[in-house]
Amino acid sequence: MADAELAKVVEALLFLAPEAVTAAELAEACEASEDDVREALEALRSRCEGGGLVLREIGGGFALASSPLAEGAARRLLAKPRTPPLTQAQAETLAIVAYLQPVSRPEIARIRGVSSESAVTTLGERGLIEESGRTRFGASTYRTTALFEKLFGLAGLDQLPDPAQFDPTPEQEGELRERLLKAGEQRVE
Amino acid sequence: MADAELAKVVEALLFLAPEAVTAAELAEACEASEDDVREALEALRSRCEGGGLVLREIGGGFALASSPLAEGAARRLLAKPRTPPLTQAQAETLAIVAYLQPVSRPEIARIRGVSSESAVTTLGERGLIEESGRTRFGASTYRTTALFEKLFGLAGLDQLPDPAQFDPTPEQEGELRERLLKAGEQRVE
Amino acid sequence: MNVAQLDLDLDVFAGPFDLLMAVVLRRDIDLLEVDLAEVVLAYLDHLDREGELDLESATEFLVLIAALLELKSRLMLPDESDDELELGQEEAAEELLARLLEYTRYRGAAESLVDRLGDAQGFLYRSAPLPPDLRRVSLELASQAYQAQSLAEAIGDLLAEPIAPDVSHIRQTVSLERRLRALRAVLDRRQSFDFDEVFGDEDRLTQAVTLFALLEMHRRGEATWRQKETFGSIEITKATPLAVVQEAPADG
Repeated sequence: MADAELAKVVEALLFLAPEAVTAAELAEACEASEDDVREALEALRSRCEGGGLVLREIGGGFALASSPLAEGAARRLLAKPRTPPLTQAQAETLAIVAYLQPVSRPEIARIRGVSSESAVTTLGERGLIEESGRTRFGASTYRTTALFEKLFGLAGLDQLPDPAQFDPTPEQEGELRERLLKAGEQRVE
Repeated sequence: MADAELAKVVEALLFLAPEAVTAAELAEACEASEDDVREALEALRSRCEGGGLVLREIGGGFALASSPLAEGAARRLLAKPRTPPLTQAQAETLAIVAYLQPVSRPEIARIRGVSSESAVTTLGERGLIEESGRTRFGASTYRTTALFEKLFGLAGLDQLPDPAQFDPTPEQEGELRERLLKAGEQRVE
Repeated sequence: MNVAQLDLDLDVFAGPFDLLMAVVLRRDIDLLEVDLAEVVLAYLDHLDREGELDLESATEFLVLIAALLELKSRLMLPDESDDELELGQEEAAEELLARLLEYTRYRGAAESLVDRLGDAQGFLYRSAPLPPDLRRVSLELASQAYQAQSLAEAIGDLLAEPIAPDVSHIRQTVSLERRLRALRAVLDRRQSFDFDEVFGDEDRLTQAVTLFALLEMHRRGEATWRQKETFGSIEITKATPLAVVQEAPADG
């Protein structure tokens, strides 16, 4: 591998690696000698001076990190909750958790008529729901978070709007949970 | 913020951000105008040319990626094989969802002439498609995800080629018709 | 010509349209020479091996192969069909053509997507946890981004019970198994009975399937039946285990 190309590959590898990588590991991945890799690392170090990344040596390995001068902007960008529009699966899952909490994954799946793993995971990652315990069968149960209330402009869970106004079958009797489960089972059939 | 510094901060932010970031989000985080951010992105793009990273436009936002020339070394280092290729059933189903979204399973089955349950399930599990709503008969409709745009390197769905270009030529269509009607024609002879 | 000679690599076909396209478009193949039954069997075997055989896909496939069978049968039959049939034939071919063309479009789009994925796989994205000081989402920075109303709407959607699909166009089916049970139930109560007396009020399809079930019972030695004259009444008698009367059913 030519020197210039090796420097590019080393930059790419350190960009991708979630943790520090040793020169030996880099050499093996690049099928190059460790000396060549060390040279490439030096070239990368000087290249970094013109940009927003810094090359760090951590515990015998190398890692790229963001430059300290981006700290404020990074906090503004990343510490702010991400609020992309909810998908239908996410909106339905979140509504089930909000109205029925605590509620387990199997129950959510029964009501929606499809497995809802990825919606539950995404809502958890976005900080809208969290685990609240386990059912006696060992399934995790979920509840909404303080962030959820803030993002939906709710002063408390008792402020959730009454679903009655959107109820297509108001004549039916029964608890919300039971009615949801019943409709869900019909969807599967 | 000086232009040179803004370019550095933008590089650092794209390095940190787990997903593509829009110019507007960058502008807000950097407390700069969107025009300045776009200029900084252009500067970053040319800076990348000398290195191992590439600035890509994904699903309306911007993201840094490693250069294809580092792919082999990166997969060795991260022990991350290429994602398994799509089967033809999956590719056809994905194409139908990509072009006709939102689209339901029965519609996919009608076009493919075969039930496509397992392809839909697999594409969902791989995060390429997701539910987007329901038809009035309760069937889920599907659309493509942000991950689809990322994995397929699309800046947006409008980047998909015009599907009419895949239609058979009038000659091919004529031949197809002729062969289908061959029985009738033979009788005329 | 059998499937092996046809040299169809069934593994490469994604669905019946795909297979049909290959069969119909092969220049070197005369439809007359293709053993379509073998194509069907090979395709079903293939689905079975794949572990993906379900009634729905098998039925879809049969419907489509039936279109080819009809074309083929016209090649084989002497030319004495009336014009009306011919028109229907042309319409059927046009409809099949329209579906094949639509399918072709998405098959092409699928190929282009696969190519695109191949090209895009060279680019890898960073997937690393954020530095610890950036990891916590700040509650103070959060402001309302969603409407609470949308939650109640979603619950409303979930409360809706699906509209039962209109099945009036689906032909009623009669199960052979159920007709066998009905016959056995009658024979449990009575040693012999007259067919018309018991089943005369059923619709034609049910009567036909019941007769078919009788043939089956005769084969198994469970019952015998006799019809003294053509179109006359049929008398069914329960076979006794000791003396099974071997008597062929009368023509009728």
